[in-house]
Amino acid sequence: MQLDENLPTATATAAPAVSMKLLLRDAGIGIALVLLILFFALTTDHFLSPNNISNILTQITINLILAIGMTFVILIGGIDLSVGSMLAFCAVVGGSVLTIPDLSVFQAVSLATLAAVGTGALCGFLNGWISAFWGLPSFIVTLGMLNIARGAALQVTDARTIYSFPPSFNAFGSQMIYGVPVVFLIALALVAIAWFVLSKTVFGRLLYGIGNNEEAVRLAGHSLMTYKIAAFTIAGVLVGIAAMVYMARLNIASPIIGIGFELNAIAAVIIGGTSLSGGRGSVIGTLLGACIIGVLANGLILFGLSDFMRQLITGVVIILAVIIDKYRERITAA
Amino acid sequence: MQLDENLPTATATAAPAVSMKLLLRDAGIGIALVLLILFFALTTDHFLSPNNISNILTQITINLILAIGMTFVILIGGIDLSVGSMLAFCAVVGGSVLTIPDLSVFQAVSLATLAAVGTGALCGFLNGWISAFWGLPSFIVTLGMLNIARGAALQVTDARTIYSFPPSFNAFGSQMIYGVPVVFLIALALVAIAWFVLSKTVFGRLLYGIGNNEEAVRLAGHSLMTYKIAAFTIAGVLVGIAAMVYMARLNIASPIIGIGFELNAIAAVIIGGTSLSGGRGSVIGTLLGACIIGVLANGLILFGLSDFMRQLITGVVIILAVIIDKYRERITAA
Amino acid sequence: MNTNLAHVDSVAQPLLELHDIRKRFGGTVALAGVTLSVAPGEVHGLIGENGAGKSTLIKVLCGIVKPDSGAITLAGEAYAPHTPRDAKARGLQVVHQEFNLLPFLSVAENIFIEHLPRNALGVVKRRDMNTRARTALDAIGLKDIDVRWPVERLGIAHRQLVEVARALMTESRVLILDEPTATLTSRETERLFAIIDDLRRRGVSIIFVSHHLDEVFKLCDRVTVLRNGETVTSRRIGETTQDELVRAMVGQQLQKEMTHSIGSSARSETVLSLVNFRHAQSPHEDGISFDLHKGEILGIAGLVGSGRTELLRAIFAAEPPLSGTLMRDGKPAALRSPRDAIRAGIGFVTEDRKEEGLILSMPIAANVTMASLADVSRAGLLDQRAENALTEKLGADLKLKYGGPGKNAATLSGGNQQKVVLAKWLARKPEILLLDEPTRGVDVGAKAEIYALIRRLAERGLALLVVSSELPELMTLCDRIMVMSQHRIVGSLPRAEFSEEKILTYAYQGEKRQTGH
Amino acid sequence: ADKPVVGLVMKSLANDFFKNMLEGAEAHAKKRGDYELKAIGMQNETDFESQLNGVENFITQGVDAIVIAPADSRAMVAPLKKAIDAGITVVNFDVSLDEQAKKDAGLDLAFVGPDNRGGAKLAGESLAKALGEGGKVVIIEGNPGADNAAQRKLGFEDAIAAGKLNLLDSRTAHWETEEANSVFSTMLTAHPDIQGVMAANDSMAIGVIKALDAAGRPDIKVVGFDNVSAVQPLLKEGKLLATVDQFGSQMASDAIDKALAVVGGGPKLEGWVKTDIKLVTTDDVK
Ligand SMILES: Nc1ncnc2c1ncn2[C@@H]1O[C@H](COP(=O)(O)OP(=O)(O)OP(=O)(O)O)[C@@H](O)[C@H]1O
Ligand SMILES: Nc1ncnc2c1ncn2[C@@H]1O[C@H](COP(=O)(O)OP(=O)(O)OP(=O)(O)O)[C@@H](O)[C@H]1O
Ligand SMILES: [Mg+2]
Ligand SMILES: [Mg+2]
Repeated sequence: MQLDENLPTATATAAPAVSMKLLLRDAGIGIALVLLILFFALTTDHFLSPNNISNILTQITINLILAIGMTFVILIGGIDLSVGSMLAFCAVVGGSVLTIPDLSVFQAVSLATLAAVGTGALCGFLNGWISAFWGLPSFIVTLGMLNIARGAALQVTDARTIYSFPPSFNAFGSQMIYGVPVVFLIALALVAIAWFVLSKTVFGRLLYGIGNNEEAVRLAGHSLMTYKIAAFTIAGVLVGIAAMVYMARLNIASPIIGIGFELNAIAAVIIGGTSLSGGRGSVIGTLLGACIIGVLANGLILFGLSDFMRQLITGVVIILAVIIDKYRERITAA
Repeated sequence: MQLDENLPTATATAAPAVSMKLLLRDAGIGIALVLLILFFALTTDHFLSPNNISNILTQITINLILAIGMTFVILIGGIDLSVGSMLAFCAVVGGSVLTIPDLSVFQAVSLATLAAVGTGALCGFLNGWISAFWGLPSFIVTLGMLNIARGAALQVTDARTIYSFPPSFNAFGSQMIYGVPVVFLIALALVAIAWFVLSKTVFGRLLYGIGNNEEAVRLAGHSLMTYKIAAFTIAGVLVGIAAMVYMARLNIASPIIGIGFELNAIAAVIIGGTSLSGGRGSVIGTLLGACIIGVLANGLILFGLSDFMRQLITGVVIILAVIIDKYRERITAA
Repeated sequence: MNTNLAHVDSVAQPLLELHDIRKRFGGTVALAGVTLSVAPGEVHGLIGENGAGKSTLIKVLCGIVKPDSGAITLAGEAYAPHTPRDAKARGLQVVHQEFNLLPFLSVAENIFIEHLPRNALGVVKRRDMNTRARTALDAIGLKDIDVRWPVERLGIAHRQLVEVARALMTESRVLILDEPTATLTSRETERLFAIIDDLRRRGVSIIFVSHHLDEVFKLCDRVTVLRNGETVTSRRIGETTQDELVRAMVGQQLQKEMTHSIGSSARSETVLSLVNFRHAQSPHEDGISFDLHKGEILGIAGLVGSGRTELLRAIFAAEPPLSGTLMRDGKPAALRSPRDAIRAGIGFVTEDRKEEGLILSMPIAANVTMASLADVSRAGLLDQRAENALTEKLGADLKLKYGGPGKNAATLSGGNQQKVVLAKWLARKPEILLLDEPTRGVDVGAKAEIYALIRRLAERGLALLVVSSELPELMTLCDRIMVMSQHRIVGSLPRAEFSEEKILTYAYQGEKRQTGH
Repeated sequence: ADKPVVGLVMKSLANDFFKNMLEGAEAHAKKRGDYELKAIGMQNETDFESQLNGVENFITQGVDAIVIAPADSRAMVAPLKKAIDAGITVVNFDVSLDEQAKKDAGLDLAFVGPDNRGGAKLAGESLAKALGEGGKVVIIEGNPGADNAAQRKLGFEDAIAAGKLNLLDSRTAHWETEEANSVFSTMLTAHPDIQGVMAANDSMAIGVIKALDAAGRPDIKVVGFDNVSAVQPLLKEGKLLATVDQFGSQMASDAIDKALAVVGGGPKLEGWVKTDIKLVTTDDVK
């Protein structure tokens, strides 16, 4: 015989409290961002000028697009170190298509996009498939892919830069709508889509589920393989898109671009509050994380720090940003 | 908890059956190493020449020393992205001491070692303290440190290379005993010490415990903070030692050395079978992992592959090595 | 073939039939020939000592573990699932013994994880899902949690119920429940039984694992006893008795157990006393006050969620307490971490052994010595011989069933894992031991052993604070029982006044007072 | 106020060469005192974006002149076109923009700088002279894909062709000392008959020389590029046969002077304004 229980009725008020908390959780890193912006607005001249803001937005774009894909991968408890190399590989493949003579701009750009995104998807698929099928840590698989994609990019181009893209394609890369760069709007749209997929669809919920407790999801009868491959493939697709944006902005495709981009993308995701062990986080956080990194890079230059001090301070601020987030979490928890 | 045939093997015990298993587990990656060596021995001319072997051993040394420290960090479920930058920082600090005029060689070298190791220990301590105290993922903390240490190294040297070390110190860097580089023997001694500490001492046992289940270790009355800080500090100390070896070998200390070394060190640890989520693995595996990376880099050049194909193949072999390991695990488990 | 099989009656038209299933894990034989048949609409009890092979058998049935040999038929057709997915496709649904929840997803999402309700675009119909989850939880009597909460926020009992609710979401032909009641109180247990009855009437077969024989008699149509991985007997429930089943389980007559005939061994010295002791979760300013004496076994009863676990955690300083005083041997002690608590001679057997108690992928010996490493090491060097010796000694004391001190803790059955946690604290020789649900998932025989052990420890002067949801357990064991409700101590009963009615009255009093305004 | 503002866009400042260049420019700005200098660098050599961002920032700020050492000879064409269209005087130094790319973009821009290819050829020729015809050499390349690395490799190849040397192998060590050390010692195993090494920068030459020390092969001759201070002792000891000085510290100031002249109403620059390069050998450091 055990104790009986007299249960109180469900508290309907709990739900708003939860979403409030959720908001605060994202706002946490938002506070760090606001502090940074305030600081630079007060200490430098041009920081809040419309021009500089659109500069910052442009500068954030590629990292943001990569970080969106990275969010998918990290949410399932993986990591993708190969995005920087894949960016180069996608770019040179896309760039080669883009410079095929005798194509109309429309044809060239669509085919190139297809090629770049397809290349990214393929590399991402391989990342996902190898790690899921063999049960290998994605860290090491994507470290392998980091070398493979870079080697492939160098090999196919023989280390030459591809250039001379259609002028209208290039113009698109610096186009603005009311002072907002179009490429940033694309990135923002991708954030929205990713947010929707992750929080509203069955697919997204299962990705979170896998990050929480893989075994439980497997026992619930789902194929882990499918979802893991999907997450990495999505990351690859986003790399392909980022490669197109890169080409539109810089008007070249070189096999040596993107070195170290993976760390920036991962930093954006983690600063944005997504847990490296998976299962917790959001792409909105990633957006804020990418903004922090971008604002920091831009602001410190305007602030006039030497390059070396700038690098040092960047490190300090990255740590401070996550500390602020943690601190807020502790406070709101109490 | 789901139990299946692929149950992780115990690593920290002396029961004979288990150490046999342990041997097999390490032998797994050993098989990949043997295959690689066989391949290069058969396909290239000079691979097994004494000269080349001592070349390989020299080339492995720095990565191995860094990877030993990385093993401690990864075993507790952390990661240290800052070792490459820290190497530069330790080297320029040590190098500055080494070039102080009017010191005897002995004084200069001891003080420099103290300075380099002290710098490494301090950075490592900070990594550990910040992540443990604030409960932050070490990925982001050490990403911060990556920037901080690099910025600091550039700042203190004003981006200049330090050179002209005492000739006898420099000679030490290329000294051989029966064809084996002395610096490699130092690394080997460090492996032995690390192995002993990790598998024979209470300290090591608790590091494994923390990697497996932090909460259980905490509730058993141990201070997580102490052990986490210790692991990162040890990693820092090893970076300091590696910096001294670097200077002895190359006779310079520059603030831009070591870029990307962290990935190589991590690769050695993971290829060596240590689990990225912590709690499982051994420093013997790390030794084998470092050997694989070194043999590959050397062998592919002898094999005459172009730089680009070499990079590509390196990626493929890294993945194959862990697949072979996994495959053997499946076979022996069945 | 096994002679025991003579006891197995045949069922006319079995839905599920297992024939001579065998499975070994390395050196350990987990299943040594299990034969079993389950009729449609039958509730089939599966009982046996810890480590008898119940959970392994279930894992075989749901495709997690492949048997070495043997045959299974389901509705007359061969059945050999390769993955949990196969099993589900064939209509088997399982509630596992160890939790399989997604801590950061909502309760509703956890319940629907197998088939999240979706529209054509794959978008989760969240409102629909939440409503249905609400209904599902109401049906099993889990009213006080919001389905939008992350599971992380729930206590262990609530988690168990969420798992049951999940299993009930899909139509199944065979429902397997591995110790679903181990963490439940009688109210939920009864609800669960009502639901099982309903399913039975609809023709669903149920395999029910429990260490509570009374439940088996109340619920089951037939019962199968496993011992050392073999079917010992399989009987219609009306044709057997508790004594007979116990004998079948342990292979001999269990000594007529445990009544606390000798008087209390409590002495006058107070070893621990709390004065207005308050932890972060406690809503009451004045906190909690009580004394624990040397050699005393003090029980804490209460409803699920009444704050017992949190009290123990606060005493152990697993979470820093807010205010109030904790006196150790009459002197105020500021315990700031488990380390301090352990230094002050306190040990803590947690209720969730997987999350907090054990390091599953480390050897049993390493787990046993985790809190007393100083005793098995010299100058920081581990003495593995001493470690193994200690493990073997405690293993023998606790009748631990294990492959060897070097085997991973994960290879143990649930009950034996619990014993390892106990061993860890006994190795430390504490003066005060906090026990949170010490016999969760422990079989009848082992339970008796643990009770005897607890009593022996008390006689030696150890002070014990025992939290348990099983009233009979507290009533056999304790010198005194305090009742907690809503984070308060609402009553305290000396042994002479023990009765279930009184305890329950206290427990509800607190509830009513709380919900009254 | 109203002093002209010059935006100096550099490559990574994290090495001696560009550091000297920046310091030269800063000293120059102080000395002339009639213009304001704003300098930016980049994170690493392949970080083209930050140069692009830098140029965009300068356009935003409305500087009078942009003086740029492009990280990539093609990527910078479009933004510089934008700068010129915005009325900013642009001077390209250090690495020349790609002729074809300039033509495609309709950009007519002069280049003020050294001849990397010619410099490398000078170094290569001094090695050829030391070895004689048929000498067996290897090249240690800079970063694949980097323009100056490509130019220097071409220069080495010119010298090899001219001096009828025998090229055994050519590999990258990504400008790095440690990698050059490892890669070269392995190349030496594969080709023990190497007689000479052409390293695309001095950092790599140092790594090569250390490998020769370790292997006990003082017979092999090494040439480098950049004339950094760390190779001075090696030149003195004769371990480094020759290196090439591009006078980096003056290069930026020269370019700034030229830009200010145009801003001040002078004639537009045309073609390639070559700056000094000099072969530095043992004799020069004694
Ligand atoms: N993966 C495994 N590796 C090795 N041994 C195992 C494994 N899984 C189970 N065992 C062993 O098989 C035996 C049966 O275990 P099982 O979990 O089925 O017992 P159980 O009857 O469910 O016990 P409990 O009542 O304690 O839950 C035990 O001796 C256990 O140690
Ligand atoms: N992080 C949390 N957020 C919200 N509620 C929580 C949290 N942790 C615990 N609770 C709630 O606090 C109450 C007290 O929990 P506690 O575990 O102490 O109860 P208990 O008496 O030990 O019951 P049990 O039988 O479940 O162990 C429960 O209602 C539990 O759901
Ligand atoms: Mg069980
Ligand atoms: Mg509890």
